[in-house]
Amino acid sequence: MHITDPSISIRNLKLSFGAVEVLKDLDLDVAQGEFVVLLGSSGCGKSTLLNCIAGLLDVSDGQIFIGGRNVTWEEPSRRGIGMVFQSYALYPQMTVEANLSFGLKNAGLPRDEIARKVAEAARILQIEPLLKRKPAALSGGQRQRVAIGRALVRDVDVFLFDEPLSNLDAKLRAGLRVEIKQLHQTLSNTMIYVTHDQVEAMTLADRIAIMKGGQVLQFDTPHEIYARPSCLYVAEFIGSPSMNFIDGAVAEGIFAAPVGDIALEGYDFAGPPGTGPARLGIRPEHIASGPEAEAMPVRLETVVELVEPLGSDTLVRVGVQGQSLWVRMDGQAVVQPGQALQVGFAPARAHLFDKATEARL
Amino acid sequence: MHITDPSISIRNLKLSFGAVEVLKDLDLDVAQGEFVVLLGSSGCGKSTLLNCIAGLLDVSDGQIFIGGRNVTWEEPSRRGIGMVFQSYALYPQMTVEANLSFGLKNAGLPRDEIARKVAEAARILQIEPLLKRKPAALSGGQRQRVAIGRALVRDVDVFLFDEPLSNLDAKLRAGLRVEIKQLHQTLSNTMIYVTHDQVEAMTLADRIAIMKGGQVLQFDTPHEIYARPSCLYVAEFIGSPSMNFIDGAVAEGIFAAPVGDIALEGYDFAGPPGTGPARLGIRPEHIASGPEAEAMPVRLETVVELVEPLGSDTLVRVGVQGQSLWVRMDGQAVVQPGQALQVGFAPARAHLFDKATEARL
Amino acid sequence: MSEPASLSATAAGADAVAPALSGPRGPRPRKRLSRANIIVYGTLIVVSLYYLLPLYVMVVTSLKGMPEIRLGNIFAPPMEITFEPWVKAWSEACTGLNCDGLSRGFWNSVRITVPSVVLSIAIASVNGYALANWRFKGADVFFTILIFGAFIPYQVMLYPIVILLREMGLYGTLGGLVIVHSIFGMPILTLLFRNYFTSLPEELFKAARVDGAGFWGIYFRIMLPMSLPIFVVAMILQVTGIWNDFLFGVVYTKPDIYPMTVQLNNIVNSVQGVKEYNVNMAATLLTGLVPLVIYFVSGKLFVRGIAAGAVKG
Amino acid sequence: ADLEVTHWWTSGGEAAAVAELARALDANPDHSWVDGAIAGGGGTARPIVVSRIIGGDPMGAFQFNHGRQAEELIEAGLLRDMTHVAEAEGWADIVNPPSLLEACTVDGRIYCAPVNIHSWQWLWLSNAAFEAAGVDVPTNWDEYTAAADALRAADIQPLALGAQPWQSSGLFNVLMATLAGPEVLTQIYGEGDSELAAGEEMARVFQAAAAARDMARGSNVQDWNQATNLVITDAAGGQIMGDWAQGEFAVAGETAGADYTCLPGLGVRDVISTGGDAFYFPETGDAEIEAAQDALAAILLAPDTQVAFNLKKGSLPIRGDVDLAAANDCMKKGLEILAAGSTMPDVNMLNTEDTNNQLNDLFVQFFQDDGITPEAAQETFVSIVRRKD
Amino acid sequence: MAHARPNPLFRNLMAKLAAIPMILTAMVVFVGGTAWTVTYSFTNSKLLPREKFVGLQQYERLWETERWMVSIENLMIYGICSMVLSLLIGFVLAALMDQKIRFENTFRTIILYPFALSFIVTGLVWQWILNPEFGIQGIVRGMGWVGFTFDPLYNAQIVIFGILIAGLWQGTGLVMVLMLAGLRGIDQEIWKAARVDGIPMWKTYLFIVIPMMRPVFITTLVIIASGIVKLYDLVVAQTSGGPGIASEVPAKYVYDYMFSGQNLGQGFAASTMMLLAVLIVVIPWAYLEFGGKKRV
Ligand SMILES: Nc1ncnc2c1ncn2[C@@H]1O[C@H](COP(=O)(O)OP(=O)(O)OP(=O)(O)O)[C@@H](O)[C@H]1O
Ligand SMILES: Nc1ncnc2c1ncn2[C@@H]1O[C@H](COP(=O)(O)OP(=O)(O)OP(=O)(O)O)[C@@H](O)[C@H]1O
Ligand SMILES: [Mg+2]
Ligand SMILES: [Mg+2]
Repeated sequence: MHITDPSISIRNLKLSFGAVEVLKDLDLDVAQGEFVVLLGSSGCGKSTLLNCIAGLLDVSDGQIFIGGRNVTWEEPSRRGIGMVFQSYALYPQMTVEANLSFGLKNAGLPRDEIARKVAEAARILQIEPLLKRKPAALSGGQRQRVAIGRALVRDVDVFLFDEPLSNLDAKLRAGLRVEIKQLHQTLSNTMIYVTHDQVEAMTLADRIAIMKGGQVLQFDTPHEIYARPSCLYVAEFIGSPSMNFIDGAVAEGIFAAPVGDIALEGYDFAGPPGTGPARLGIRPEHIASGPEAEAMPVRLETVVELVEPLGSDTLVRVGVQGQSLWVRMDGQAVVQPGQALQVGFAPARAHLFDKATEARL
Repeated sequence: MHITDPSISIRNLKLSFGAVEVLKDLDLDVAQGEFVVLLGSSGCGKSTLLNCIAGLLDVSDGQIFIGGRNVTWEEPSRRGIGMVFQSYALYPQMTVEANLSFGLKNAGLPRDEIARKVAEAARILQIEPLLKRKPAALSGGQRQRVAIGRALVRDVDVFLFDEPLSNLDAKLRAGLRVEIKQLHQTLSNTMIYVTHDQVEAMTLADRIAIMKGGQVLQFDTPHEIYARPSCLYVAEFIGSPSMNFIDGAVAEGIFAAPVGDIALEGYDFAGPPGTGPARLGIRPEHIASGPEAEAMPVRLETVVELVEPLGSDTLVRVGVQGQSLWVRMDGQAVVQPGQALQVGFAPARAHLFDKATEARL
Repeated sequence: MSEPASLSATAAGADAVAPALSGPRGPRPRKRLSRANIIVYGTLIVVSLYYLLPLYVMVVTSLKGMPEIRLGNIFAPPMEITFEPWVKAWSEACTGLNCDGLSRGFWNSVRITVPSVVLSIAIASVNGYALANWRFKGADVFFTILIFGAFIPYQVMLYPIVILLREMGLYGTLGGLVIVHSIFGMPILTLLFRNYFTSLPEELFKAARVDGAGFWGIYFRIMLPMSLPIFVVAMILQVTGIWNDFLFGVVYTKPDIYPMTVQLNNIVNSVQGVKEYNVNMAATLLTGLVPLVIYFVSGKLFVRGIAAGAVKG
Repeated sequence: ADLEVTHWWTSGGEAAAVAELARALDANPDHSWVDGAIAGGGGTARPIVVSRIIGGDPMGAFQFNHGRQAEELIEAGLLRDMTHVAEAEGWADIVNPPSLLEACTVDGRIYCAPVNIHSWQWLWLSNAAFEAAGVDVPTNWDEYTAAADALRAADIQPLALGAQPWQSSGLFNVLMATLAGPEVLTQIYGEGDSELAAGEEMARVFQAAAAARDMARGSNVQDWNQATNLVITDAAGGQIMGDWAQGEFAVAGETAGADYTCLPGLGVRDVISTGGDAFYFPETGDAEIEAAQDALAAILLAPDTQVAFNLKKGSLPIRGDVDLAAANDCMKKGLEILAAGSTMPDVNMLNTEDTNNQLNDLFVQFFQDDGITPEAAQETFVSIVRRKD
Repeated sequence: MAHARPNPLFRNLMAKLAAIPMILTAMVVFVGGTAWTVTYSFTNSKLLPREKFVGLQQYERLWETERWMVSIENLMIYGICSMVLSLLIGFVLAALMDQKIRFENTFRTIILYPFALSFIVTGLVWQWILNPEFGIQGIVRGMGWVGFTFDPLYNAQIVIFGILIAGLWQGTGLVMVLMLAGLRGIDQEIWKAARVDGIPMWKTYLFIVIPMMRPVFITTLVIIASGIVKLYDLVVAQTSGGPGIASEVPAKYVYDYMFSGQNLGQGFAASTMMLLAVLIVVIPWAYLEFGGKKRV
């Protein structure tokens, strides 16, 4: 992917804590106005990367550019970034207004300009009535909004978010997620957003960077990541409930597995179709059941093992030849454990990975 | 629902911390072998109720029966309960084995019986290889299993779980959820399970008690709670994304709202259909769009406001007459903000609530 | 395959080299002697000198002979090192008729300190545990009174306690003194233990109750093994306090169990003509040796314990 | 039996003297002396003694200044009546002056054994210091004050004075007893005569005290014997101190007359007070200890003990019938005055410790702080006298 | 019946039994001893406590006594200076220690070790260092600056500061450790937020971190204040209250009048005044600790 005017460029970034290499030769280019989500399991280095961009950690090697300027050694406050933290990190003894204006005062801005910017940010975030309160008197969502406001007043090009919603409950999270999305549409500055939460990642991101062990495994649009995971890890990581996998071997357009041979008609190979041990992945929502299964190119006769009705959907675990598969069914579906069930899927919707390299075939 | 042989009966339970009444005249009957989930937003008194049942808090008034025995003033260890905590609460200085056998030793069981029970529990939970380790050397999921084991060895009738999975990551949570379900099927003892997480509640529970402000609002099967929420709060609380509401008034089988009159054909009124201000609720997954909408009794012409592609599904917010509705669409759906979209739903799938009392109509 | 609503307007094409970007790379060069470092280390070194000065004076003086001391400069290193003052302080210095120096008091101090430290920590830790985990009615009132007790000058309590001990038949015994030390150690120690136990997760306590452990079971099996840092803090505070105590040691005991500090007082205050500063300093150092050694050995745990016990927020 | 004896005699001369007492008791194979010395003076030792007695675990014997210090313990019945020993030993006949025994007597019963006579009214002068200053050794207070400037000029501290409060009030009381006369002191302290205290005569004493203050300025010592040491080492011209200072000169190997000069009554008038130390014996209810107490009480007044003890301590014996041929010049002067009957009661016999304490506070402040005028000090003095009981 | 609500007195009986030593100490020793002291402050007890009540006479005398006034003044000066300075120095040292410095352990041990020594020892050493002849003044004069004067222990105007020097030497180490522990408890993200906001280090400490450390400051203040009220040994060892009565403190007044002065009543009256002052400190503390729970 070629970006002509990257807002943030990271080149060969390395960072070690003592002997532990946390970021390994990492490259990343983020376009102007793009919303990038860093997604990965705990400890993969997401926060570390964000802190490096913010200048809160000194890199071991590599370069960081923001807005075309090399800021590798720049002070955090002079990088043109604003940051929002998981624990909000509001200054507890100051009012909301003081929290918002403290940084500006330090920058020596004139009083009326500070007032104007604070008022503007408060308006955007709809926290005007809260300006005189202290953080302790705010709810979690309101605190998070103030934390965003603190970045907002500083008129920066780049916003960095480190799991800003993970301390909130589900309801609030959903609401704020939409607000952040709209904020991005309003401001259209670059945003880098760290999260654990797939739903957040999928809904917010222009592009998602899936990280593992200090490296970026795949950096692509949400749709691509969902539809064409570049490796086994990403495939398994994305989607809930997660992808079903069947071990087998691929040869001449046929995937041979204990459940039977599956013809890979319509499968879009990433390269020339090879041969050898492979894993086939298929998402629960892409497995049809009952009458619909009839229409599918691949069909399996299975037995229902477990039923998890979620209301809106029903998750069903079915067994076939010692292999368990999760199937997502409609919320009104009526199935009982023990009952026989025909399921089917289209190979076009499946994913094939090399067993050894774990790369997409 | 009438239970002839309740495993747990709670009668007029009241509990106050100083002036704050946390539990208000609460009644609950749990059948033998039932899996009950307490669900509610933060601070509604779920943990408090669980602690009262366990005997870890002294009630202000009321009675608690476990297995027909009045245990209101019994010691926690003599109530025939086992408890699993959110933070695992493993004794950090003891090995897993010692953690499991601590309660048995306190009860003065002979050595070989303790060994037998510990081995049995370890087998069920598949933690045999971990017995000699200390909790610090375990992963989160393993710790949680040990915590469950601690309740398991004590051969109790009632298991109490206080958000046992909320410290784990999504992947692990899904796995352990299934294990707990299977454990319940194996042991078939009574379980009371506190959670925030709707998916857990829906999949695990035989019955869910929705709590708010120290009271139980609805206590019913997951399906009933999803399909026939007894009040506005429950309707809004259950389901993600949550139910859409349209304000209006009901009169003679017609719901009059700004978006137009909706004939309530097929709607199953809870009582005699009244008249007056009401809210109509409809879940995003029950709103059809595009061609399917044609077939629906109620149809609306809307404009797409926001699109949230989740991969497996796509959430779309549509606007009609100043009213916003969330619609769940297929993951492959192609919609753009600004595009016109016809949506529709069946009144049979809708929910009506009195505007003032918030009760289901 | 259908494209979802694509918002990434600028995303296009495959990997390519970004426009030439230049500037510094790699780790920020560290100036070994930055101005900030000079200030930090400079201040710390100056402060350390101030704190070490008295120790230096004590050590140096204790190694000088009296003639050299009379010459004047207390900061000058000894021209001729002599250990005689140490020997004298330890075993020869006289008080009244007894000329056996500090040695007589050393074992008494040990005999007083060990049980006093053990008992006072035992009581205070149980108090803190009861206050933190078994809150009962009135507990806060007793605790407030206890804290009030921390402020009472010891002298004020001297007579009431004499009467109390007499009534208990413990006056003049080792046991009586141990109780007195436990009483006066209780306020601050209880505060520390209470704060510490409050900071431990309450769920552990609940789990143990469900497991059928009683008050003592939980205390010994669950709480104690988790509380090493705060016990170290308590031990250091108590050893220091009790070892250095003079007033209680002399008022509530008899000559045969007088602690070392009484001897120290006698040596320091028995002026025979001129003050023998070198002997005084040696005696002082000898007396302070036990707490000092404990400090040097367990200083790290001390900070950790303080962090866990004194400071909750 | 073992007899624990508490005292605060820990300086060189004092310790040597108390050793004589211990030796005398230990000579009796039945009894032995267990030393319970507490350094730091009466202020440190007295609460310990009182606590031990109230606590019900008293020592066998303890030393107080006799006077009013033990009054209450006697009234409370905590101290043992030693009349039987006194009668057996015939103390009434031998104790001289008899006022010493009277101080031990309450309601006709005798509760303590006086061991020595201490007098406060001495001026100790360093011969070498005056030589260095080029003046003759003074023979009275006026000459001494006149020589102050010369001493200063020779870089010699004119008057040595320790910072402990009792030294300051002692100095003042000596000035009062010698310059105004013993009758004035007895009248003011004994009768609480506040008019006299406010009078012209006392004003002169305060002026003299101010002069002494000037002479004492610059002596940065704490303990009395450190001050004495300044005289011994000729760093100071003189010191007003009780006869116990004698012990320090003796330990330092100095000879009266040759190395130092002593002026009883400051050379103004030959009068000495007859305070002193006495041993008290708490009730223990233990027959063996009582036997030891009886033995000690008898030994304390025995002629041999009196000689040995007082020579070391530098004090005068409480009986006139012992031979003090070994005594030095100073002691002999004291003995003569004593024989002549020019004695006055000690301040401790007239004042309670409470009053003494207040006097201490007043005079330590006066002598250390030039800012306090003699008039202001006298005013406070009068109020203390008025309040005394 | 067994179902009836049991007597609340017997709930958690073992906890109550185990707290008996504490309850006894609190009620018998602290409350009882205090009540005893207050009661006898209205008597004219001399050497032994006696029930001869004289009303407020002891108090009248107390407040007429110059030494008492001096003592109070000294304690105020010492107390305020000691609190302010030890918090200031302790905090600054802790902040320096918190800069991820090398040899932190060594520095910390050096600053903390005086706390292991008794006040008697501290007093003695500093008495000596501050001695005009042998100590600092003597050394500086010996080096040629003849006019140099630094004799706090012999100058009535500043003697209390001479004691303060020693008191701080001994006490700041503990304050530093407490502050350090508090600093380590501050959320790291606050620091990061301040850096991103471009707030200079000193402002971050002053306006953000210090206000956040309120609980630590309160605990520290309780510990410092309880030490200040009891100030006695240090004065005795260093100056014995001199020169004159310039460095007297209330605890010493109490001690001297009770024991040397053999006027228990007077000593008790002085104690009562001190206890009253302590109550003024403890009650707000108890309020903050137990009353002000509503903070998040
Ligand atoms: N100061 C540090 N010293 C040593 N190792 C560290 C430090 N900070 C982080 N690490 C290690 O670096 C790795 C990456 O940490 P990081 O906080 O970036 O993870 P993360 O992806 O943000 O995880 P999470 O989702 O849990 O926040 C982890 O293995 C962590 O243990
Ligand atoms: N010890 C206590 N003292 C005073 N109030 C308390 C105490 N414990 C809980 N509460 C209050 O009681 C209410 C119920 O608390 P509880 O812990 O039962 O909530 P919950 O439903 O478990 O919430 P969560 O989902 O956050 O765990 C809350 O408002 C809480 O503030
Ligand atoms: Mg992170
Ligand atoms: Mg809870």
